[in-house]
Amino acid sequence: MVPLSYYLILSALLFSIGTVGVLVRRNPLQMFMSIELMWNAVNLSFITFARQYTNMAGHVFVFLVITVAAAEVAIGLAIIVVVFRTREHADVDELNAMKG
Amino acid sequence: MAAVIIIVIKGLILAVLLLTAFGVLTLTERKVLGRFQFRPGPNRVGPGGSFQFLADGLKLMLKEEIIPNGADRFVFLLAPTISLVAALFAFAVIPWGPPIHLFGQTIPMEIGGPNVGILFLFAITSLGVYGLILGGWSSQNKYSLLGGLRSSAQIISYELAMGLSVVGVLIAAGSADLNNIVSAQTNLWFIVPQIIGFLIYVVCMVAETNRAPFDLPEAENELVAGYHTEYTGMKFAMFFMAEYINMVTVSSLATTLFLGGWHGPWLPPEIWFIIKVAAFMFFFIWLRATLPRLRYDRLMAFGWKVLLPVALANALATAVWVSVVAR
Amino acid sequence: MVSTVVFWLAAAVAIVGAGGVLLAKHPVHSALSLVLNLAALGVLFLLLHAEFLAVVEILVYAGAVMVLFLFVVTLLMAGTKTPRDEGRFRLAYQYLLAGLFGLILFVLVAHALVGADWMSSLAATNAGGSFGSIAAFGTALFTKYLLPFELTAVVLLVAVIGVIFLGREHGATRK
Amino acid sequence: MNFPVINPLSVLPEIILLATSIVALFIALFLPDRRGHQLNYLGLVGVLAAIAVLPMLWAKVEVGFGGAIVSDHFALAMDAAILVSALAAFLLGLREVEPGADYVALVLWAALGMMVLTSAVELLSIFLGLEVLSLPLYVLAGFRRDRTTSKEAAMKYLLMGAFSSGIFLYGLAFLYGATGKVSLASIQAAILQNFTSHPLFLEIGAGLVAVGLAFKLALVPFHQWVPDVYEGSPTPVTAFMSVGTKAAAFGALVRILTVALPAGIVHWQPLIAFLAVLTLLFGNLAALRQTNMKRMLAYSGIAQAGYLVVAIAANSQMGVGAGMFYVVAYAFMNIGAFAVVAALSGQNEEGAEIASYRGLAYRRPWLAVSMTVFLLALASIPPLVGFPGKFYILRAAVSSGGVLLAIAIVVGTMISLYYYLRPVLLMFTHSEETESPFPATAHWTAHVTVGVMLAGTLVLGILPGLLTGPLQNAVHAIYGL
Repeated sequence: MVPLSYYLILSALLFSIGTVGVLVRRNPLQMFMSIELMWNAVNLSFITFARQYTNMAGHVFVFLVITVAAAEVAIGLAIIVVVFRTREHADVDELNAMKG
Repeated sequence: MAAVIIIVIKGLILAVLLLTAFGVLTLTERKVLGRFQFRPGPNRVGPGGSFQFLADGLKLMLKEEIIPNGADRFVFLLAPTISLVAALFAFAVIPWGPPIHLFGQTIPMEIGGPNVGILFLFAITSLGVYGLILGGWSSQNKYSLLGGLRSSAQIISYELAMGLSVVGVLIAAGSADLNNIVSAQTNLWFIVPQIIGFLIYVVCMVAETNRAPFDLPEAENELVAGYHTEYTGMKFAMFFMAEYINMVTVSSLATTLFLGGWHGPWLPPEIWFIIKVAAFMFFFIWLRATLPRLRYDRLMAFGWKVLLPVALANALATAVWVSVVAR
Repeated sequence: MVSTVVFWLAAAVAIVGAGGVLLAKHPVHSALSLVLNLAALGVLFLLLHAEFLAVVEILVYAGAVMVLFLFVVTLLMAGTKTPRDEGRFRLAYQYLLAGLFGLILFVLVAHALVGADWMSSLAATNAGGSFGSIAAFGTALFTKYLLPFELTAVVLLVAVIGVIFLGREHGATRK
Repeated sequence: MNFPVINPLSVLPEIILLATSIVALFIALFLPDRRGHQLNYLGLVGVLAAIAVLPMLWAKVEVGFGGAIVSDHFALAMDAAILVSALAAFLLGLREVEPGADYVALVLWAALGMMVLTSAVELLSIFLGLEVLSLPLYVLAGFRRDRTTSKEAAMKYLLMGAFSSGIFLYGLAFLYGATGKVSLASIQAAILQNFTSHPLFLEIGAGLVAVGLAFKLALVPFHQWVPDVYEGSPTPVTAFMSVGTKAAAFGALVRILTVALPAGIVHWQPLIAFLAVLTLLFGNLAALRQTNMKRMLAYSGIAQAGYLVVAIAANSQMGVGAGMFYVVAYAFMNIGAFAVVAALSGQNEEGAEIASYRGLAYRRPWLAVSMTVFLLALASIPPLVGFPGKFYILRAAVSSGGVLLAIAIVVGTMISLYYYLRPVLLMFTHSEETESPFPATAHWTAHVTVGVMLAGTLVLGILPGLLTGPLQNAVHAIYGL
């Protein structure tokens, strides 16, 4: 049996990788995927904690997170398509209609 | 350890059976279609053409493997693999007979039976979509891409109605474990109380497997041959196998959910199961011989505007029935 | 014993998948890596007695959300074989900073977790019979956590209306 | 199965908003062109109805959904600020966004999420509140799909919003992991009884929650998205989200940090205080060099969020009360300023540049004078509402020993005088140009908005006691949990 803290450390590692991905990648789709990676790392934490306390709240939380993530992805991808329908490359650094 | 070995053995047996079923099915389809269309069908190889499927298989294996120039090689090879693996795995949770007793052990007739069996099946089949979309994309061919996108959109859309049509059965059986669902039908098959769910399921199952009259992804006149235009030889064969194994799987699920699974008088349960599945397979072929192809927008509108609301209403009505009337 | 092996395998696959998201050049490869990661997470969920959520994770995330991603990626990226080089020199300091930030975040959190020695001792507690089952899950969802559940309805409505608005052809709404 | 007591009274304003949105969507099915003013007025009526029930609910604390949500004085006061900003989204929306049922519904849902966020007392509902708030705003930011700036604003907001939600969520996971509880009251109880599995979990949880909400509050260094999003979004949406989101995030931060985690104060207070000082100095300095009115207001909004967070850093009942007063004050001043911008610009935001305000006082005296009042209020010149607001925060900071915080407020305010007064002077400078860069007329609803906000700014500035009395109750309410 693997100690539960291993799961949490794995989750922290995945979350950090996701964070770095958001900061490093310039393609909005890949940034968005990195964000999904972060959310899923959090899910792993929730389930581990739920197992620790044998408490269903963590499970319900994960279920809700998955639902919300699905909705967020739908909206997010729609926005990305609207922005990049007319462009050749998808790169957030090229979004410079406003000086920032 | 014994448990692991048993699972491996069952898996191997099942894989062999499914692949054999694939061979037999292709032959049957060609023969039966021939009869429907007043022609003999394949009749040269072996007695009455019965070795035709071996010849077909040999041909596919010996054909030159072509990978299009500019294709993403890794993804191009991955796509048919995903399709086939997903198709084979999905069958794992279907109980095709009552548990048997062998060498002092009780062996259930499915490979793995998590208590969320039916959801597992849906989860695995939902992964099969990757094969189509990746195959279409990696070919670097716009017909393939459009075909892949079309078929995956179709599958995702009909998956919703399919899932909802099954909810009625789950509520009535009070379990998501396929074994419990089968045993809940000892007296009355669910096709009687859940006839609406059954009809929706049947429509969806045809759409899910991309078969006529829902075989738009392969519509030759507009898409050449859909997502597998660029595929040849074994890689094409894998897509082909996946399609037929998926047909077997959805038919088996229909049998399990609505037709009492392996229940039946006189004959051994496994035979009953095979008879019921075979009936569905014949139905698939019959449809292909009879119906013309739908238009894409009609297909999507039908799925979203008819099947989904009706399935939802059916689930709701079942829930009300179970919680108010039947209690 | 078996579960230990499975954990390490799944963890390795999850990390490889995450690394793929981070490093892959083409978004399609990123998406596939993420699917790999999600599948590994599903296995880990199973080890933690969350059967239902393991299946939901695969069904919704891998089966629907990521397919949506692939749709958009393949459509937006059609024709561009590989996206252009990401300007390594211009962004070198950004990579460095981000890497440093991620490292600090990880070390900070991991430090807290490694110190949590009680975790290993409590991990052996037997999960109650109904823990993780669909019945226990449904009961919790529909009674104790009814409000958040109702709110997801609003979230889904937002998604439907928002996407319909965004997806409508441009000329259709504005003269 | 024990079903929880739902108690519809606890979510009555939320129900009203939801019902209005559904009605609007249904009506839209039968409207010939699906765009038009009728639905916008329907949304307006819905928000007014929700405002109307607030005093009715004031009498009694209502607990709903088995303790997941509480409609106490604190929640109701925040709801008021949120609903006022939603009102502005409808009143100002007629000209710039061509509102349809989608606009109406999205604004109502965002307001609903904000209200849930301020009144939820359990982690799951708090998270859902945050998402119900965020998702509609992503779409609303991109509501002018024909404008590149609007589309880009939507995408930047989306990416930063989802990123920050992830961080926030991780924080919630650690709060849950530290105690195994999800309701704020039981987390607090567990901490007070020293039943936490690991003390570091609470610190990390509080830190990540604070960072996640810092994105929503636009605190430095999590503010980079703000100017672009505020500039690119349609002006009514900007007015709505700048105030509503801040009120909601402030409410959640107060509930989580000062109510559920008072024991961890030593850990999160330095972080919050540090963010506050950084925000005050940077926000005000960056506002100095802006030439676009909306961008200037965006940076000013960042700075204003800094004042708000000082109130939290003070971690006292006085501080929370001061913060609540400031939220209401900020609603009037800031929405007023955006209302003038919206009234001046037409469909395409012609002349959002500060330079084009030159000589406005001679062409549009009413709007110019109103703008002057709002900018002076933001600069906290007495006797306008910004002055008592900042005074209360200053008092709370000093009395909790935060001398450095107080100094930062004073320095920030002094810097801000320059950029708030520059447009004022410009408006009263005689301009040679006869051609106005602004379209001739504004919709009457814009004038109504300006008038209402002007009244609020003046009345509450002269008689702050009208608000401080009830707010005192509100403060007792959340600490009495």
